[in-house]
Amino acid sequence: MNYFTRLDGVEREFRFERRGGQLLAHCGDRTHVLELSMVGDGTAFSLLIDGRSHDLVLELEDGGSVVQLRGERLRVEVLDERERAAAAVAGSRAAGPQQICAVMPGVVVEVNVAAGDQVEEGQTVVVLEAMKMQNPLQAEGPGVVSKVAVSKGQAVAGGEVLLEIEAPDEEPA
Amino acid sequence: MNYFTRLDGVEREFRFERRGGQLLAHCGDRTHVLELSMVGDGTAFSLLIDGRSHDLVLELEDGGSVVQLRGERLRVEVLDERERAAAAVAGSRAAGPQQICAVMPGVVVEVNVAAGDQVEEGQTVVVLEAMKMQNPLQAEGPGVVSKVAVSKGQAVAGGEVLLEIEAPDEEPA
Amino acid sequence: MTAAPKPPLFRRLLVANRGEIALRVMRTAQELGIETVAVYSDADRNALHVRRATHSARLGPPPPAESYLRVDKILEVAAQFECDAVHPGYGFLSEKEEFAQACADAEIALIGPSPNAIRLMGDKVAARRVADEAGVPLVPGLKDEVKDPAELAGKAKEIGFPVMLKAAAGGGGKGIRIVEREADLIPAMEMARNEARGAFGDDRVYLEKYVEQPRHVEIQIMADSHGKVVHYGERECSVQRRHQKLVEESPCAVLTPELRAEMGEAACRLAAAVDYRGAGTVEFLYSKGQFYFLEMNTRLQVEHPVTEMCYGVDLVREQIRVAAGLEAMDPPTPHGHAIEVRINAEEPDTFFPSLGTISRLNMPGGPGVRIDSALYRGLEVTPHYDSMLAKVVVHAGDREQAIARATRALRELRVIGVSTSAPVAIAALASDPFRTGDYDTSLLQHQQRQVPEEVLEVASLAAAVAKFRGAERLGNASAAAAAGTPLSPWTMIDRLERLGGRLR
Amino acid sequence: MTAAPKPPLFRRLLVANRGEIALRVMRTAQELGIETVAVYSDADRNALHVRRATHSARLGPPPPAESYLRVDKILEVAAQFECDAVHPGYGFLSEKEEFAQACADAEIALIGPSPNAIRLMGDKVAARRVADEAGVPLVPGLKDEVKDPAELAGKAKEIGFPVMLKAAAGGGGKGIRIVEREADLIPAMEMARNEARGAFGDDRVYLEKYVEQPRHVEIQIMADSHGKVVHYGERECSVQRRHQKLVEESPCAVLTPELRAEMGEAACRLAAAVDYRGAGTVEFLYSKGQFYFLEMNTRLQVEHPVTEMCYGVDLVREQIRVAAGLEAMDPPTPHGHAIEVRINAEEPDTFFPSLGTISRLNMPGGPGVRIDSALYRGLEVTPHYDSMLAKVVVHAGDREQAIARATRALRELRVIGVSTSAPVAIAALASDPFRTGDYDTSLLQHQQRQVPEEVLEVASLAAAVAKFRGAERLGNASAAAAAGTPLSPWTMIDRLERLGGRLR
Repeated sequence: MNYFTRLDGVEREFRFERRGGQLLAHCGDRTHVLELSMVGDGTAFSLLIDGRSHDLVLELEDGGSVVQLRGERLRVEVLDERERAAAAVAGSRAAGPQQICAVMPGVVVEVNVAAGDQVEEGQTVVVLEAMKMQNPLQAEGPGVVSKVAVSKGQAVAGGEVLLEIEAPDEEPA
Repeated sequence: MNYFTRLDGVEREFRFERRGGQLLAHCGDRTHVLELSMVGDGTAFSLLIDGRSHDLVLELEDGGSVVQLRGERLRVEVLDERERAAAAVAGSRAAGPQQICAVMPGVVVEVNVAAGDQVEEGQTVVVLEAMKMQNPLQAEGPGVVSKVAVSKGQAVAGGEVLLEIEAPDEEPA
Repeated sequence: MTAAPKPPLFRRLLVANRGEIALRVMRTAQELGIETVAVYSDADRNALHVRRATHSARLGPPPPAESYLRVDKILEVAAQFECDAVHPGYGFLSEKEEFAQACADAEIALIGPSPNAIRLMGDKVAARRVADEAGVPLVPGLKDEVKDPAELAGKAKEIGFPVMLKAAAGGGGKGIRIVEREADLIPAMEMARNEARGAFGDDRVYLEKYVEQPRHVEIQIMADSHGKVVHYGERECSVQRRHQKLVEESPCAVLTPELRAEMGEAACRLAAAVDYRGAGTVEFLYSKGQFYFLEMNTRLQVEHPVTEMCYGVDLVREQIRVAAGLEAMDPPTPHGHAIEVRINAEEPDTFFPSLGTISRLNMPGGPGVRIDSALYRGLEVTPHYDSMLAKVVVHAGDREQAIARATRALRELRVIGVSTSAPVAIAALASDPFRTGDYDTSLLQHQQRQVPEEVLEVASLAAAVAKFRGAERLGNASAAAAAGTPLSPWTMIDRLERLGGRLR
Repeated sequence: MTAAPKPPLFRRLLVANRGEIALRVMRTAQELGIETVAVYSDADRNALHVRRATHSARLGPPPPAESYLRVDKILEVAAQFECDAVHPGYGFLSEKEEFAQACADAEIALIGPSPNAIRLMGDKVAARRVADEAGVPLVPGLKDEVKDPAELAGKAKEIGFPVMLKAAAGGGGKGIRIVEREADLIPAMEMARNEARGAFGDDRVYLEKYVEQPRHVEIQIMADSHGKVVHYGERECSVQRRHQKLVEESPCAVLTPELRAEMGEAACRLAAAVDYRGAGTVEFLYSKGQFYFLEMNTRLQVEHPVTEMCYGVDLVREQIRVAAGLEAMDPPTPHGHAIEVRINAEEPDTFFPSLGTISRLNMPGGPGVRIDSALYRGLEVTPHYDSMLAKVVVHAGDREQAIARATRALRELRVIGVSTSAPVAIAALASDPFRTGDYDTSLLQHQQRQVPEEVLEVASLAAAVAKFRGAERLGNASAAAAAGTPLSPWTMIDRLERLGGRLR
């Protein structure tokens, strides 16, 4: 069984094997000896890769893990062969509209667009005040505002969708 | 319901009461306002007694708690009224022989007494080697060795009874 | 306790703050034999400052306006516990004239300056006027607030873009906006006013020249009640994101002894001009051999530990001593180099606050490392307060060693449960401008942080092997699991690992 | 990383040790850009030194003889990872001539002295001879081992009781027995020989005068390969229980500048006499203005951080520098006062080792506090190794402040899962002899530690209210619990509190 990971847009393929009491990892034409040990309550691990020591925290999530390593916090998608095949079949373009969400609980202090407005990439569409700071939320790409779910002065929960932006049907010239 | 604690040979009596949203503790003629809050996973507590702040860890055991407070680790016996009454009824002199136990896993390097020997308080009866140190174990009171359960060179587990000493029947003159 | 100790300088000190600074102040109080009283909002019932204090008292619900900003409640607690002194920390009431006045009225010693000094320096327009009179150089700008948009635009053009808009009541980088073009001036002004009104309850905003390639260099001063003012050299605080300091160091890599003396004297002159007492910081913009007065913070700064490490002093102890009427100590000769890194609960790439519960924690240690932290396992990071949770401060023989030490310490840090700013600081310390010392306040804006390739590979491999181990264990354990609801591989791995510990 | 860094002094350093000292060494190596290789026994697979190293390799089962003392395995790992240097830490192989020789044969730089210096100073009988020749004062005693009981008894009477029996291969207080009366001499000798054989594989024991009211004062030296020997003043290590140091400080409260210079020069003379290289410590007994050579430890000491804090230096960095052939730095001027407290897993009243798993941990922090610790949540404290788990080291402007700071720091410490020696240290710091500086190595024997009455009362109340709350919750929840196995009140309180958090 092969395992496929995706991180920062890069896919990697791994195969694991037990041989003579050792756990081996194959990745491309490289083979590594692994030694994995759990520390304490089951989320912290010490992983030795060919003796190279890595101290990491691994939280399991749907479809992968959040790995914390050397100060970085990385969300890694992991699929095994079967899951990947199933995903490929189901995988049409289910890409919905761009959603602007509240990254944390706060109060909307500005809504700069209305439904139907054209927006550019990087344009500030909403300003959210939280933790004493004004946080401008920007469009991640160009499009047309399809829905405005909040208004100025409204308190919102973390993760709440504030507005939606439909991508343009065709690439502008 | 009153609660009786025993610590370092001193018995204390407490009564608790809820009044007007407050938790009160009565102890003798003193009354204290308590505020108890759990920190994290249920063994650490912040206890305010009339606003005086105490940061403690409380591990529950049979018949009481081990309380850790300001660097000290104290075993407190706690009985409620009913338990205390029951204990008083059952409470004959069930005091068995003095037991010399291994305080930790180790190796017996010396047994200085044999069954039938008279020992004095403070006399070293066994020497146990553990953690690179020779630990002399002493009789806690005078008596006669009634049982020697180990011999020199024997490895013992933590808590294992090494020998037993019967107290003299009468107080010596 | 039997060797007769000297009577403490105060009997009981109320610390009108929370988080790491409340703990910081209590530590010195304890060392001085002074009892401490913590105050807390409901969000902080289990906070370390509450648990470590001698006494603790509730103020109210989590919002600061209902708890840490409640002057009446705080003075009520002070009276209840018979406190003879109050330390305001930084933020909250530390620069509120009303609070200083209320303490004076209640005959409780405030560990800080007089209400008048707070008022003069707290109003940025007034502060510039006083500084100007004391011969402290200013950034070209307006000494008065201008509300009329047309007049404002005219003045801005006169000074020349880029210009800055600063809240009169702001501080610590809060309430500042840079305007690059005339077209953005009026909307920016409105946003700055709104923000200032929300944050400080005072919407006055003033205009000044935006100095290019500016460095933020500040002088630590200490003044006693006998008119003596001393300074403890400078701190360089140019590593900022969103106008908030992230990394501070002392000494500043580019300051000459002559400039240091000149700035130190200017800072002392300003303090003397307002009959200052206690610890204060005079912030300057430094650019190409010139320095300009920015503002004076009439309180302890977040970054005071870098000064403490270089001078081997305890500035809170000095604050308490001068508040008790003792003479300010002459600063010892500084040695070595110190760097402070703030650990904020925030996403490293967006700088957005990160909320959550701390599930795991490992703080750095070893030679030359000092930790000032409010973190504990189980702490819930809420949106009510500042995102700064801890400070990692290092000291070493020289700047190069201090950078290496700070980097090493940050690599040891584990804060699990929220994201932190630590990776940003690691990248900043490793950057060419920082290493050479040739940097300014734009350092982090230009920084392209990249996760090292090896980290990406190891994270991928770790995630894959965890899934493999889960499937493997599930296979091995499938017979045993038999009936009942099916377990996910993740549940299985978790349960089985708890039993085993070692996986091979 | 783009600013061209200097090439590191070594490429890859194997740390042949465990626990806090392995971490300590790795920290400096990391700061110097040197990769590290950890070695571990099966008991230490998850230890911090393994997780923090660049590379890690297994040695064998937990007993030291099968892991950390296996010279062959360690050199095999060094070869496998192409290490060009080895740091032995303290204990284990740090003072084994064979190891130093094996490193030399394998052409791997040992961060330590030559095999010859280790041999000369490691044999206490030979060491006394060398010291005598170098004009370093000795305690009256026998320069050679005496095995014949009758001769031993005669010599002991000549010197005068009390006398001491010391293992030739011992150190760090291990393998020492005091004999008060002639009758106890022969049994004590046998016990000392047994212990020495078990601990060091060498049963030679020698006799000397037991100096009354002795203080243990030691000089830190550093020697380079060009014949330069410098010293970093003294450490006072008289707070001992069972002949093991518990609290150390620098400077010594009673040493005059003249005596300090005299002792420092004597220590440097001894080092020069054996062509010493690296860090070393010359231990003296000090009593009433006189000092006597005790032994030389040819390695880094546990208590080296007090020197580092006073001098603002990194002694491991200096060790590595001189091992790489660089000139020993001239020690800077020391300032302030430092105190180290060892945190051992042991029962505070009996000093017996305490075993268990660390379930909770909170280390002290704030100004002037340094933590060197191998502790982590989940650590199992086993009987295989030394009981010392961490060191709390403080620095302050003067001795009085340092005592207050150390006490404050120890009060912040929480190590849950094992008992620790911290309460003993708190009591020692508070004792009259320590506060006045007028103490000797018997301090802890005379110490009557008493748990404060308030602590006993609060513990009792806390235990009682926990039981009350359990019963109360059980009452409230009895309907909900309904069927099923009956829950103990303790289970109930635990479950319910998890949901609630706050109890009122």
